[in-house]
Amino acid sequence: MADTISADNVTAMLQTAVALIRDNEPLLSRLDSVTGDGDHGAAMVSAVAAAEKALGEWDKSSLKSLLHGVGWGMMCIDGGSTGPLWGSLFMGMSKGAGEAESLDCAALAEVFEAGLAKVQSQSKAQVGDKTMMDALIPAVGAIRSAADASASISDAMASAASAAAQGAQATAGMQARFGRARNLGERTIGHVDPGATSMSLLFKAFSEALSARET
Amino acid sequence: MADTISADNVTAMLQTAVALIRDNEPLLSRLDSVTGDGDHGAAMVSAVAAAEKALGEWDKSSLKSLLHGVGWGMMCIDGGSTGPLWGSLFMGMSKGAGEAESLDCAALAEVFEAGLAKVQSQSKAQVGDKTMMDALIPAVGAIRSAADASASISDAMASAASAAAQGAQATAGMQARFGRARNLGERTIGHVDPGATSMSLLFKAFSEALSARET
Amino acid sequence: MAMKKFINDPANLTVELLDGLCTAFSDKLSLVSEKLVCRATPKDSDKVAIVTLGGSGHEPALQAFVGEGLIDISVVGDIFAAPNGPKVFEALKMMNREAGVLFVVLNHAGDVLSANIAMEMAAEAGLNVKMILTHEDIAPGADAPAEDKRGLVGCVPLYKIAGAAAEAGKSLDEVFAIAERFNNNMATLAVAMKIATNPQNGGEIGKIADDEMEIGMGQHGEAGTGPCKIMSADDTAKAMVERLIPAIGAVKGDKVLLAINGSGATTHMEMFLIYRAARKVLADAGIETACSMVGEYLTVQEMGGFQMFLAKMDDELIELFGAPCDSPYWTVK
Amino acid sequence: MAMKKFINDPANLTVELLDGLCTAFSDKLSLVSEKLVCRATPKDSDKVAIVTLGGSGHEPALQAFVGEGLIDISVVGDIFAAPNGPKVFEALKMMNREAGVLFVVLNHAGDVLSANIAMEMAAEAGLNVKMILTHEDIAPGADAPAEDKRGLVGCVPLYKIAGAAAEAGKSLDEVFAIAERFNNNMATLAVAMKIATNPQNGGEIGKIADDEMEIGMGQHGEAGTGPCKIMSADDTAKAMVERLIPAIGAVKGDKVLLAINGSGATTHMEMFLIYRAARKVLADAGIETACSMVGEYLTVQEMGGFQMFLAKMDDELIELFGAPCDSPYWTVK
Ligand SMILES: Nc1ncnc2c1ncn2[C@@H]1O[C@H](COP(=O)(O)OP(=O)(O)O)[C@@H](O)[C@H]1O
Ligand SMILES: Nc1ncnc2c1ncn2[C@@H]1O[C@H](COP(=O)(O)OP(=O)(O)O)[C@@H](O)[C@H]1O
Ligand SMILES: [Mg+2]
Ligand SMILES: [Mg+2]
Ligand SMILES: [Mg+2]
Ligand SMILES: [Mg+2]
Repeated sequence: MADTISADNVTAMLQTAVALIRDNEPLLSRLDSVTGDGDHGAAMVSAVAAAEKALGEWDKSSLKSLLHGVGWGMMCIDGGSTGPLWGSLFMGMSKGAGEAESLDCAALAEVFEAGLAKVQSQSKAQVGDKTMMDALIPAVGAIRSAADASASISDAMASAASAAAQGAQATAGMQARFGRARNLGERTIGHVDPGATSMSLLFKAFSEALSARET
Repeated sequence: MADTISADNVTAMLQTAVALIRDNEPLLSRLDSVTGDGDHGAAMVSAVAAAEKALGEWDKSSLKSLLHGVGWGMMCIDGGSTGPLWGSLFMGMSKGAGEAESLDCAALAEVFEAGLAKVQSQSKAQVGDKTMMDALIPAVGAIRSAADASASISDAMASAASAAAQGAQATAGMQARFGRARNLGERTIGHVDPGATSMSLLFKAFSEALSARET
Repeated sequence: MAMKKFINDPANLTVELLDGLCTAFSDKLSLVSEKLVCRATPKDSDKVAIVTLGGSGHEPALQAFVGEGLIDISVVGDIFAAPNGPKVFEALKMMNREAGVLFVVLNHAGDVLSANIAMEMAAEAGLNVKMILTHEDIAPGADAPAEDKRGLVGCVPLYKIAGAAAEAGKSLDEVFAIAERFNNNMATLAVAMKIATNPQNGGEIGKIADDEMEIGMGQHGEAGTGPCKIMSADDTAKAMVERLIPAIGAVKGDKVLLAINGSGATTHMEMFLIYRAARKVLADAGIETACSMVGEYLTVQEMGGFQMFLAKMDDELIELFGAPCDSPYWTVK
Repeated sequence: MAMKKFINDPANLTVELLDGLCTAFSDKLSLVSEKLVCRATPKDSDKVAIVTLGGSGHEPALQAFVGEGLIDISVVGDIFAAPNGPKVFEALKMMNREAGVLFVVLNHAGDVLSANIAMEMAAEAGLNVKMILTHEDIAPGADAPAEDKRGLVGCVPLYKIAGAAAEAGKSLDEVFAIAERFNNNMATLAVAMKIATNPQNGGEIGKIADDEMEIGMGQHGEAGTGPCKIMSADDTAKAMVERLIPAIGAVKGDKVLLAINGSGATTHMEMFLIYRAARKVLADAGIETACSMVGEYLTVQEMGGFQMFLAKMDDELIELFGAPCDSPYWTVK
């Protein structure tokens, strides 16, 4: 059996992410109340609820439509920065998925790159700016490297998860240059960015879902 | 020398009261913040400041004008219940003083009774209602009894002071039936009334001023 | 600990705040002698004048409702303290006219004492004044004697209605009769969750436990009918409106004015929730909310809580309530 | 510990508060689809429409300024969260007209992201919309790049001025030019003393020591330019207005609009003191306070503090500012 993931796998990955992010609502809000307005937990819960709803309503037609449903659903939450950015991520991934029925590791890297590009069309934040990008960019990079090295999908996702976690952790040392935290300046140093944290949870969940598939 | 008090004595008595009440501003406000709106200290400080101003502006013409000036001055402060009631007390005393240049104990009793009557034209509160009346009525009664028993003025005032203090203390056991505290009902029991406390300070000061005169 | 307020010398609070108010709204207000706030453009002298009094510290409060179709002159006291009787008399004299003066007084010990002194002086001076006392607080029970019932936010819609009647050229007797009809058909209940700080001395007024609230509070958060655990907006609104409805004798088919007056720290967000829930209870009882007020009218520093007000309305009262007016904090086009 | 707020299910806050607002002011507002607040009587279709967006939790806030001579439609998000882009697009489409739509956006990350998405969709659909971004917070420095400067209370007078210009029948280009002129000549600084509580989860936003305050705060009390000891009203006002004056380049002989926007728990009493002190500093510099606003426009729950706003005014702006308008929380006769 070729090493690919189907729409059903993606559904399972997303369901794991929904649960993990829900569990972490208090953490995410607490982080946001230090450097922002205290609502990132609520925003992420709305986002994953929208994703869950889209999964339920998916017409099973294509991976593209699955990802589009999730992205549009997230785009349609009232979630401050979260809705547009997460919505863009999945809508970009949907576009990247094209007509594929399943994805091998290289295709997966392309899908994530398309998602990242769409996010970047909304945000100019780079690694080091203390945003979700500090988790997302290295994670996508890790999948690309793994694909180029012909690694398995689950290894690719494991390395994405660890890159995202490291990236999120590293935001503690950074000064925020985007979002509400920007105005806090130096005082953001020492605090982990909430958006980077939720993004790293996404990859953690994806990786866990994939290793669960194997066992 | 006959046992009388002159306008100068009254001035000295009032000056002592001004000082004593000023010193007790925090206590009076604290008591009022339990059963009222926390401003009785401020109201009494305004009242005694008005009295002090009247003393300074007194034209030395008569005891009546001295007391009238004090009463009108107090009446003209913005002091919630305090201004009208204390103003009435002194304006009533002024009327009671008539054309007398000095007062013996019997005349003093009459002056205080006239003051009390004027206060009672504004307020229907009686002993037991947990107001300044719980200090004022027994104090005036003590002066009357002392006068009827031919006591000295300073003894009369000493017994007024102790009657007022006892009356004020007794308010702790009462349920308020007048003023803002009325709505607190049973919950006022256990707390001394601020207005009774300030009134008892007046008689305490008067008595101290008179005994200072003697020594 | 420093007080958490932006103030200067606590002794100058009232003078400074009135100066700020009257310069910010100099097109509408004019400050004559220290604490008398008048309309910048006086009302025609052939119309009944509306005069009122009250302590400061409750901003926007009475003086912010001085203007066309509302109050003609507001006599302002010091923080939480009624203005003195002679000053109130001065205002009555200033507004005296053949058409007469309606003098609106809220039932609070100090206000009533000052008002009585002013009315005695007015009688001696032969002024043409009629006094009306608001006492719509039903915390002591709807049937409690009038002396027990404090005057709360009800004065504000009363100014509006009396002011509109006066502006329409009605006689003093007519204005008085209309105001009294409204006055006799209104009720208020207050609730608090967080206490206020006296801005003159930093003292906290009353006490409320962290998980409690109290219904039946006075204008300053003087304790009411006893504390209870914090309730939801819906339950709080229901508990309060269900006491107000019988207090004004409203029944199916009646029309009412429903007002929510924020105490200070309670947000407009919460007030809208409370309004919504109360209106729903009214609607379920077949009572129509014909007029509404939601906002901060009479506050008490940063207290958390609100007053819920209900009045029975007839067609004339509804029309007067909706008539044009123009004051700093209430304008109807 | 229970939150000291009158609420129901925190998930329903926005829906419930909008329902309360729109029923209380049903003569002025109408709620179309869940979170779009429109004028009850729509503006003539040959006039430019004003559209805006913002999160809830800042009541009275944007939707309370929907009305004649102000906003035509306000798209409301959830607590502290911008409404989503597709919803904003829906509003733009609903208001689309030959005369055009002025779309006013406050500079906050989420608002801008949603607005950009809506504008992309509007461009695709061929709608006639011009967007204007307010960013008058000078906390990061008056010369900081526009992206750094948050949009604070300045949007409210901007709605007033743009709304009046639209009502006067000016073209979209004219309305835009007027609004942009005002936008480029305004500045705000916020200060906080007491923090706000997020009403959805009870979390406290930020931290302020008992004896401290902080200037330069964001709309939610996100920390500003660093804490300092509590200052008097006069000193606070002076420190703030002295930064605002050079930020708008006001000099002797200029006319300004001075606005004090209360954050929630700060009383009108304090706001009047602050207004008075700031106006005095302006007067001493020979700058005339031609227009004033003192009140709660954009709050953030029960935060203690305020925003001080200053804008340079010319005769046209002054006239537009004073033109009639009619919304729940701002009416000019
Ligand atoms: N321009 C941006 N680009 C990328 N990420 C951003 C940007 N602005 C904000 N973020 C992310 O969003 C997170 C905050 O999200 P959230 O609290 O939901 O939105 P809001 O700040 O509107 O309340 C931040 O921690 C940051 O990671
Ligand atoms: N009707 C009344 N008769 C006598 N004393 C009264 C009356 N009302 C109030 N008081 C007294 O006034 C005191 C409160 O005074 P103060 O705090 O200055 O006025 P306010 O209640 O208007 O704030 C009470 O403690 C009580 O002793
Ligand atoms: Mg946030
Ligand atoms: Mg008192
Ligand atoms: Mg008082
Ligand atoms: Mg937010």
